[in-house]
Amino acid sequence: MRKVHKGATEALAGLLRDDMMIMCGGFGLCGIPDELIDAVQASGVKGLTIVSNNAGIDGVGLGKLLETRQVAKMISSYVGENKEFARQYLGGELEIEFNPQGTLAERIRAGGAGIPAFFTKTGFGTKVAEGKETREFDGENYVMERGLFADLAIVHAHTGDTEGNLRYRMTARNFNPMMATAAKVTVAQVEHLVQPGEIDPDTIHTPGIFVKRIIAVNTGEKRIEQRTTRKRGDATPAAAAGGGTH
Amino acid sequence: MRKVHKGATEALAGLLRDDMMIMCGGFGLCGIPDELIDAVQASGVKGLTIVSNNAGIDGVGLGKLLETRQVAKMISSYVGENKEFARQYLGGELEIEFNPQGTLAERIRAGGAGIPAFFTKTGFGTKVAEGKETREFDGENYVMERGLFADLAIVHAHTGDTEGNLRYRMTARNFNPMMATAAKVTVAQVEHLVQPGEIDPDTIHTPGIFVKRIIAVNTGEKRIEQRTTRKRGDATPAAAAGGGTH
Amino acid sequence: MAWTREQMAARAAKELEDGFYVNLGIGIPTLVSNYIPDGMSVQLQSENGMLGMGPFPYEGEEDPDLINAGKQTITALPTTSYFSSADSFGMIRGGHINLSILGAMQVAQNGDLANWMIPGKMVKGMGGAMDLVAGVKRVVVVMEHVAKNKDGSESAKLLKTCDLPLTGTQVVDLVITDLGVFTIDKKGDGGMTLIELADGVSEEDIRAKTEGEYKVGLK
Amino acid sequence: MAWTREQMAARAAKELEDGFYVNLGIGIPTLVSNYIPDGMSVQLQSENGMLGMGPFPYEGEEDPDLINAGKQTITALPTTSYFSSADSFGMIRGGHINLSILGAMQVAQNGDLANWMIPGKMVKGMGGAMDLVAGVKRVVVVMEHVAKNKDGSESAKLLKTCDLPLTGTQVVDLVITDLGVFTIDKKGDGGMTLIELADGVSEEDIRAKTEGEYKVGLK
Repeated sequence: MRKVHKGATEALAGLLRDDMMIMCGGFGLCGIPDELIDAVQASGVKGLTIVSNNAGIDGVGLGKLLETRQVAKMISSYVGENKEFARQYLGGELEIEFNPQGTLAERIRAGGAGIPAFFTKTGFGTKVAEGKETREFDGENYVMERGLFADLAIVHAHTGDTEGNLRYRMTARNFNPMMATAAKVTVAQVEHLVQPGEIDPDTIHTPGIFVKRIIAVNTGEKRIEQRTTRKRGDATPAAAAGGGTH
Repeated sequence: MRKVHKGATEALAGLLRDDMMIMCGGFGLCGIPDELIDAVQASGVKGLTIVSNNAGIDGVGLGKLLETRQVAKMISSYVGENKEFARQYLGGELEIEFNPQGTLAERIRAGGAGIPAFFTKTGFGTKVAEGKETREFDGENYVMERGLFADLAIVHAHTGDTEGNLRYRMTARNFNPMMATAAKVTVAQVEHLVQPGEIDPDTIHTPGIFVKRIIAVNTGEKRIEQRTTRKRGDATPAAAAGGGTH
Repeated sequence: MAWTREQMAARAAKELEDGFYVNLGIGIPTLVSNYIPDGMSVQLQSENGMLGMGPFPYEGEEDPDLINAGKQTITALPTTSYFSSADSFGMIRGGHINLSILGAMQVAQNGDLANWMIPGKMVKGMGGAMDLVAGVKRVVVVMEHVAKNKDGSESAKLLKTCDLPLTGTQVVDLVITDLGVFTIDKKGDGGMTLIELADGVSEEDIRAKTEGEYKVGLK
Repeated sequence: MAWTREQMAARAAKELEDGFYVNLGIGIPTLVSNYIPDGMSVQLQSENGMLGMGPFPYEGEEDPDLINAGKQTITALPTTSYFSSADSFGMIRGGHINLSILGAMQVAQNGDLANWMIPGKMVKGMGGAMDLVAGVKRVVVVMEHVAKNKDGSESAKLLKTCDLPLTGTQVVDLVITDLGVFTIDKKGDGGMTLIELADGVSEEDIRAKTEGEYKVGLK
């Protein structure tokens, strides 16, 4: 039970300072640690470097930290759909380092797994490779990318036990598992806090060793960024919905 | 259902040839694809390079392929407890490339994930680093290791569906998930073959994309390498059993 | 005359094969899922961490935890599996996805692709596009043959060399436009070849709107 | 007089702290689990893919799918999680395990460790030992102070330089032998320091059986 905290503010106590690097799980608004983001906002820390695939939308998720100018730099793969972000970025107030989404995911995974650098085909011959070492292996060209390790990771899971074991739900998993491994301290918010043994140990996505503090959150209604539906009785429902590269 | 085959021989039909590289899941005798190994033995292919953490024991698991001299080289981390192995190795009939266990696991994971090379602290300054590139990152020394990708991977899972989605059980997971990703063709044997949808999609360890062929096996009694027990009513049962580095 | 968006999607669907695992980009590529032939098993990957993507949900059945890479609500299928972003891009980078169909701003005759930024405009990021084009076995671009500029003029999109920042070098295998279909020998020196004409389109129509060099090998 | 195996294990257990995640090697390190103080939460990792390792099973309750890294049948606990070998060694290499307690053939005064091969003898492999010593935050060696040779003579195991092939360079933080306890400043130039004597052992006894140089800083 030592890992369990009462709320987001208490769970982050002593962990926040200006100019730190924070990893923040989620893809779009799916699987974001919203209450922990709120607590970071309330703390007033600034000059943050945020590692997150996206930057939230105006007034939601990381969009909140942007509104209060607490972010100095984002390391992300896609930051569309956010006017405040665009304003600060175009005004030179905010630095952004774009990483291809898979490179970002792998850099985080590498950071957590003690791998300081690895090679990937992704981005060879593009702006992403500028200033980076490139190398040929077996006739193919690769770029060297570095592992990422943060001061703090904040993640969201569906279920967690008091030992810190976590299980994610559907596509809300996304960046959360790697980020949980790639920071000095990881704080998790979970929708369902249970006792050890209640999660089938074969189905735990993040072993408790990675989670230092955990809180239960009251999810209420989760936000949906793009509500897309089909009508009942559609003659030819799409075989599948479209993807994207965001 | 196109992935489902009737038995191990049929599942390996057309996939075996002399001098190929085969990855074989399992740790000790735990989670080994025994029926598929038997079918490789029966096929008579030889000159094999086998990537497997261990080499089985005499007459069990990969020990069978050693008895019939079908293996030219092993890439492993620990090969104790196998007299036939020792005999062939000391007699110069068998080549062995020892990899630290974590390096072996990561090389396989890298091969499956399109990463041709990565850096690790493991083995720096030891025989393992001889002939390999070393490099300093942030004041620490690392060795460059290459990804591994085989012609064929044979793996064992507890449950699989006809789409090839797999779930492993307890420590029988071990090397199986990475190996399933790191070969041109992966063939899985499963104890329970079910229909798509019967495995909770949040708990699938190996997505079906990695599995080309699948068979149901009749496990019968699985072998135990080191049967260790405690007596009921032990005054002070060990808080936990010992580990090891095999 | 030229192909409609639907016709382009239908043409792209001919690149599908039974048992394929496919990643579809946003826009026209999304429509390809409507043209998967009956009886053909094709599993769609969504790079945010899902294989076996189902159709949009019925109204009222949207699940905030179940979205695709375009952040749209979707549904699961019996074949579905979920995984992390690292595992998803391991799958992509490792060459396990058979086919990626995506849009483009420009394609060069050597297979270079540009689809993520226009200098001087707000850059939103490349998302997973660079990983997809570098990692997926076969890359099919579906796009309008020319770009329409604000002043009403047209700019070629099939070029000798892309002038926009690249998403990937030598990555495109096939280009489907509203006017026709081109193959590209991306790893060799075979260049670009026009293999099909859209309904009512002549080779001269295409020649006038294509800056890149190509051979003609109509099927 | 000297410490027994049980006493050495009990001494090693003093290195445990509440909330620690620990990997124990085979032999004496295994016994350390018997000395975890009541009320202290310590989770044991088994590098074949398990956190929260429980005791040996009761007779008749062995499960072939549940073994430790020594291939012994074990049991699970309510805290248990299972994972792949890649994830297990990611955990180890990434520095997430607080403490590794393992045996050694030789330790040098700079923290070099040798415990996996003897030239001329059948080499069984390093297993996970190289990963553990390189990756775990703190490495404690528990071993006999000297090796007993077949002819009855003794060889020092705490050396200026290891002559056996190394498992890791500058990796050992603490050495517990049957005669005493030494700290090693593995990343700095503080060298090796004798900090404790076993019951009935004198500093002279240790001096006679130690080849490596050390300072004396008895607590």
